[in-house]
Amino acid sequence: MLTKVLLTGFDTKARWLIGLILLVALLVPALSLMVPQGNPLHLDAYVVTLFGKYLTYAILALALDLVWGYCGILSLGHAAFFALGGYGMGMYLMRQIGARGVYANPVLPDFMVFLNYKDLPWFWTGFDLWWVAVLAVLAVPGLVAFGFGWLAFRSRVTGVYLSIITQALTYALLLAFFRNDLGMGGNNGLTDFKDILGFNVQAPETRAALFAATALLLAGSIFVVSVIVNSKLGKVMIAVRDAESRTRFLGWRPENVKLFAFVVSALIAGLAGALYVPQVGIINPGEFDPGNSIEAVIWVAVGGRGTLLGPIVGALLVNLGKTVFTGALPDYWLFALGGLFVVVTLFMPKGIVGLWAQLRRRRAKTPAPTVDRAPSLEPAE
Amino acid sequence: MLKRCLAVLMLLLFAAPALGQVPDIAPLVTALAKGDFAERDAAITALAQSGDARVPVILNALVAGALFVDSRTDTIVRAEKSGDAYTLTNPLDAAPLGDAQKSDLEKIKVNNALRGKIKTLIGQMTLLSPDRATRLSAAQSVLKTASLDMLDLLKSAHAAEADPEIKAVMALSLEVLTLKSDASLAEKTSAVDAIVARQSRAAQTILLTANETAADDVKPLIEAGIATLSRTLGVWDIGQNIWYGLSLGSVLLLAAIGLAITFGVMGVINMAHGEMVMLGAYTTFTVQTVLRTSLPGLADYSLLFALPLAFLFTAACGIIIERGIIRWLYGRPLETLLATWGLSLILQQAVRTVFGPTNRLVDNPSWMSGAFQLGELVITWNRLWIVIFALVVFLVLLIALNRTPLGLQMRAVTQNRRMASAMGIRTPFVDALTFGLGSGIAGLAGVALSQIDNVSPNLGQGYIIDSFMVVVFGGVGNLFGTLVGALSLGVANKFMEPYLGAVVAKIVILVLIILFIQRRPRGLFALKGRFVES
Amino acid sequence: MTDFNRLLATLGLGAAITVSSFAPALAADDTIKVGILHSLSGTMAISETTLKDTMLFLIDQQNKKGGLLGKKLEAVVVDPASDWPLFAEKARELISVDKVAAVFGCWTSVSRKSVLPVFKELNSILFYPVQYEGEESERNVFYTGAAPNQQAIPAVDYLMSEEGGSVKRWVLEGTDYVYPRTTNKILEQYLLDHGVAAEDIRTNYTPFGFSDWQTEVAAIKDFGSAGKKTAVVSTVNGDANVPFYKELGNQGISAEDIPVVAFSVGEEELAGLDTKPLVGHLAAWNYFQSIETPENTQFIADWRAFTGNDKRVTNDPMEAHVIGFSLWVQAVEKAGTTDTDKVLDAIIGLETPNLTGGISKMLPNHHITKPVYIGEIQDDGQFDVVWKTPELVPGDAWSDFLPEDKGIEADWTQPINCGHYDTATKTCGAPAS
Amino acid sequence: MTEKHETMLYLDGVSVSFDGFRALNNLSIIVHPNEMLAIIGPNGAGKTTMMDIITGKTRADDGEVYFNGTIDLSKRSEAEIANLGIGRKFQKPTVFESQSVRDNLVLALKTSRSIFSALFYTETDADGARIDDILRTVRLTGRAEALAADLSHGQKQWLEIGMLLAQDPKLLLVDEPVAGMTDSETAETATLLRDIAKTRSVVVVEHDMSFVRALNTRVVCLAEGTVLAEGSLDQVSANPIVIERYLGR
Repeated sequence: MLTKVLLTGFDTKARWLIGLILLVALLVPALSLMVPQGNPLHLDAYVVTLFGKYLTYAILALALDLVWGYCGILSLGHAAFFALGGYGMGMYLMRQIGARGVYANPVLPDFMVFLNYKDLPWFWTGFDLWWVAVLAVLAVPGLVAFGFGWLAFRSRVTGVYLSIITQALTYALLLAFFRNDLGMGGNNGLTDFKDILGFNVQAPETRAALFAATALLLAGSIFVVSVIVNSKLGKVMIAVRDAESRTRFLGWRPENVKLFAFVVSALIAGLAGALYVPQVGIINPGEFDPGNSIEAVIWVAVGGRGTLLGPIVGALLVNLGKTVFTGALPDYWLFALGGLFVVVTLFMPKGIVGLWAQLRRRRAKTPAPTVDRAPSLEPAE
Repeated sequence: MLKRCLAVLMLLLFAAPALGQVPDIAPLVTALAKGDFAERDAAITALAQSGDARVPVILNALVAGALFVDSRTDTIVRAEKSGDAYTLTNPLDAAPLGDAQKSDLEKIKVNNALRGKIKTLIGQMTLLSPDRATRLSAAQSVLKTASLDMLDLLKSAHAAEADPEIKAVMALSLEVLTLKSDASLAEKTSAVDAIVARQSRAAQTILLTANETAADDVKPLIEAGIATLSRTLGVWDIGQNIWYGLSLGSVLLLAAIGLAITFGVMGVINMAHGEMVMLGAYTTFTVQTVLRTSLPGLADYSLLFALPLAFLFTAACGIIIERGIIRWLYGRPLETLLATWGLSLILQQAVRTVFGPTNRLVDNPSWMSGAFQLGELVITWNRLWIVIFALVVFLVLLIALNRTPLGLQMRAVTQNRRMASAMGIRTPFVDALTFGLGSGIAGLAGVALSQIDNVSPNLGQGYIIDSFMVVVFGGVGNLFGTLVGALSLGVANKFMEPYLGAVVAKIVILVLIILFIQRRPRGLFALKGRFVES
Repeated sequence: MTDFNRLLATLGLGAAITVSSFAPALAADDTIKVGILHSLSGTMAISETTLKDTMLFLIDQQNKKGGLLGKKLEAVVVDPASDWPLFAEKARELISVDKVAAVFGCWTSVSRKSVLPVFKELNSILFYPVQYEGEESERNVFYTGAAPNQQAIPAVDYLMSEEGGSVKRWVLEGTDYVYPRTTNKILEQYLLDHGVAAEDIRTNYTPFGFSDWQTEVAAIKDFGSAGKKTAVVSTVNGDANVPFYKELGNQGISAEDIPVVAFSVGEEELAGLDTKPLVGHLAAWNYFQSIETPENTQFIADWRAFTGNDKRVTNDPMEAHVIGFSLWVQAVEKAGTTDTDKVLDAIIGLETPNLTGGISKMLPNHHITKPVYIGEIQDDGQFDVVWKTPELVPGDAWSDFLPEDKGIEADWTQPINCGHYDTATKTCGAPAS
Repeated sequence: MTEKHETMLYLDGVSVSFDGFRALNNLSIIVHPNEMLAIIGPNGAGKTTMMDIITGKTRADDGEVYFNGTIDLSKRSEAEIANLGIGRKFQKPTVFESQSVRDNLVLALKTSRSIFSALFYTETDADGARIDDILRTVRLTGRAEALAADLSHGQKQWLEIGMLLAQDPKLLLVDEPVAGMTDSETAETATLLRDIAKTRSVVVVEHDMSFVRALNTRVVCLAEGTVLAEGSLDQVSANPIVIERYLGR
């Protein structure tokens, strides 16, 4: 029975996508490590890390798509889960520095030595162990999502109210993590990492491995999301998205469906954040900025929501554009980026992935069905 | 004004026979330019001791940074900037000395210590001035630095004083001096009682200061006095906190009220709202700059010109945005979020390109500078005006929406677009005007915020999240909710701030909003009934 | 560079974007590239954009003098957009894609911390022009702004002196991030060592961009009315300063009563403020625009000509870039190459005239010698210098006033070659990476 | 009066008001097992509000609401009530438009409503047969894979009835099932509902008098939130008050 679920969930499109990503997961590290420098096929560590970062964004976008595209919950605070996962990993990496910090304290990270901490705060306990960190990376975003979602969905906070309180959530976390008194490094966050699992984080091999791990996580996330959205539960999610109260009168509990999607999404986002941190080398409260969450929403919208491919394409393209334009047009890139968002929303309501279908429909001169599923101010009933 | 009264003073002093011979103060003035601050200190003291009537004018010029050494002649001159050059006068007799370039002049600098000292000296010298304002400020500066050698002067001034306000200040100085002197314990007790009876923060400061140097037998007296005072002042503190809260709340209200229209009434998740506020602030800057160069006399009232212009400009921007972008997105509110977010990036960068990334200077007009005391409440004029302004904007908007035909049409369109259209209301026209109104009000908020915050491209970003919180907390679509939401969040924040600090207070507020929305998923003033949900 | 280009192309982005965006980089070998890593958008653009312009100005001037090693200098400007991880990414791009010889950039501590591992890994050079908290000395970074002993300590000394008002009671007011925290920690220790009672020190932190100062300013006023001369040491950052000073002015806190000495408020910040109510409040810097020396007058004139704006102000971090750039140019000339290791060796001990009439020297700890000035705000938005150190002060990475830093030095010359060297045990605390 | 425990649906003295407007006023209605009840009445009579109260969407201010004689509905959530065996068809046909007709039925099919059993659900042969059966009943076999959005208005009405059937409820609440249907469709719907009522209780709200006549069952006329008249359609439509307040206008 389980295999059947997995098989139906794992449809052809997802299979192709996962296959492609696995190929990238193999090819990129190979090109980076095995091809000698100077060879035209050689990939610089810069490119590997850069695209490793993009892939973590793609995972975040996919996680957001699960709740927004499929379940109709527009979270404007999803970067919070990403950042919480990142902090979990950051704490592990800080503990791995050990006595190699500036103050050579074997236990306390540098910033704690400096802020006169005598002992490690209780919530740092155990973060020198790999499995504790992994557990925290999953548990913290998961629990925050569960607690928040349990309250919000049970109280039937919907639509824009929900969006705004998710924003309040990430904003509150932003302010909290900015405080040096929290014991999480304040504005500077956690940085200057040395080792991950005993390997130097800056070594090309480690970078390649982190890239591969990110690609694998992306493939895994696609698999999980694909299985969920193709199951009966996925149909229920879409039903909740389209007509929540109808679903309720069929005997489903939308609050539980939403909570499930929200928590799964937070877990995926947390893992993405955990892989993000060793690749960019820093985690700080800026990641909680509400603007980051909105940007993640934009990746999904640009790519096309409610699809598996859309959020990935959106995250990669927008970030690649950002990299190129902040270098090429440093004074004007915001015009390009802002303009892109306006154009996409106006002319590509289904995103890049939906463009093909949109054009085909236009050629066929049939009016587009008005099943646009943006949750409205008032819940659709 | 000051000049005239000083002239009168000079006449008086010259007429006074007690002055005897007038020493030549020219060398004393020349000495001001020499050496370091310590030597300048000595020169100032010597100058003041000369008792010459011209000294206050000269010292005032020194404090104002108007005394220079003319390096061509190596003499001390008084210089006023006129255009690119400086007009020189003789500091002693105000005789014109021609013009000079900046490079010819070297300013005689003073530091805070000298500035304080000079103010005291001028205070002593003008305690008997016929001009009320001069005398008041003299009395106040004497009060700050009262020392025993002024006792006789102060006593005679106090006896001669007729103005009750000045007399009270002088009396206070005398009481302070009594505490400092070797008067009897009984006298000191009555002095402390007299000070405590004033029930003011200033009295507390005076006692705290006196306590530092008081003799052991007086200390318990003073400390008891301080304790009495702090009980009274504690009550005032609550009032002060409420005022701070209302003032913060009115800023939130101003920032949110435009959003209450574009978002609350029209359902557009307008992330560019903050940028409309910013554009309003930059309009103020532009108006002020233009006025200052073309009509300097009106510069103090530039805000009054900026208000309508900012409203019209941002409203026009809003209408263009609505016609160009928003109207394609009705019924897809979350899409409006994305488009307006993109728009906000564009607007920020556009302003950065046009005006530069740095802060722009918007002056506070004189009627919005400083503070006044209401009992023991310190109320700053700019905050007071902003509170009044926020309430006026709110009321006008309320009337506009509820009492005018346009307001009626707006409400009709937002409640039932098809029906309104069927009844002959031009819905696109009303949409554009509604969005324009919301944006215009954001522009008005920008004019007000330019008075208390940075005028920079980032201005709007600092308010957008708070604005959304206020509107959602108050209840989307309910203006009254926005009012109550803004004020209550402001007051709650300010009451927590002294205990928790600014950051934690804000975090607590956010958490409370999240929890509150669980209790009332439609905000504070949710519309009730069957129709809302279906 | 070509790799990246190819990768973009293989990703199907189309050659159009890639070629046009990277075309300048293709011009290659006859120029020496200098990276400029300052935020041009986001919250820090307000401060950093000027520094980008300063660098463009300096590079332009150098090219007019004939360039460097017979080559033209070429500025590579990127926008890290006040986004700290993006700083790291852009640093990496500048070094490994654009192959710049050195990078001038960063403002906030966190941006510097973010790029540090990149500079260490790729062995490149960063010139960091902003006053900072110290407690750091890295092989690949030159700190041309003030260390705490070049700004904070002299300022407090001045206020404690009779001339400065014999201040006895202190408010340490800062934005909650590492620079104020560190500075205040050092100052607190310093004040306690100088006999200030603990209850006469009030420390408070506010968030970034804080705009409602009513409560805090009232609290300062209250704290200052206890009968002892009180001063505020402000490490309030950037955007929060304008509302802070406006509130100070409106609540009538005058410099004679409670002077405020700021470490982050310069001419640029004052340009957004009406300074009439603020006359007499202080700032401590290593440079003021108002200091009249021939070098400074010339610099201001050239700068205004370059920007085409005769009102454009100058400030301390700009001077830091002037010094840093001049030292780097000399070092490259001395080494005859832009190779990182050789430049790192060559630059130590080099001297260059600063804009205030002294000669600044690059020290083995990668900090420089600077004079310290205390200026009082004037009503024209400029500062009048009221005090200065008699000598240039050498920058000290590790504060002598913190117990845990006693005896710690940084020295990047042989044989020590260490950023955290314990002179007592003769060991290097941090690995020389 | 009938004993409570013998009823399928038992409303006694139910009142509810919104902002001062009294939508239901001491309403008492009883539906027996395997009985069909037709409810007529002017707009605003409280028909939809009554359904909201039964299905848990709105809470009554006052009065008793019992299902199956013993189960108090006043404290239960919508989903609980649905799972007890009360199905509801909305006035405006509400189907999941972006999903196929078949998926709509799958969603409604009486299976476990827990998250994880939904996640790991695979269609059994019995479930499949049941869905095919319902598709035939509501005449949508040919359109099983079409998007619900692409159905005609009448077809959507039928699909929604099909979803009700898939829920296998004991009591069906059907709000204006024939709005927008052709005459022949209306007649077929009446036949279908009569069939259903052989094994379940059905409450139909409808304005279409010919349809109500075709249902040939007990009729209740509501007005202003309370029962005006009750009996066969002929009895009710002969009632002078009904004529004055509803039919006459």
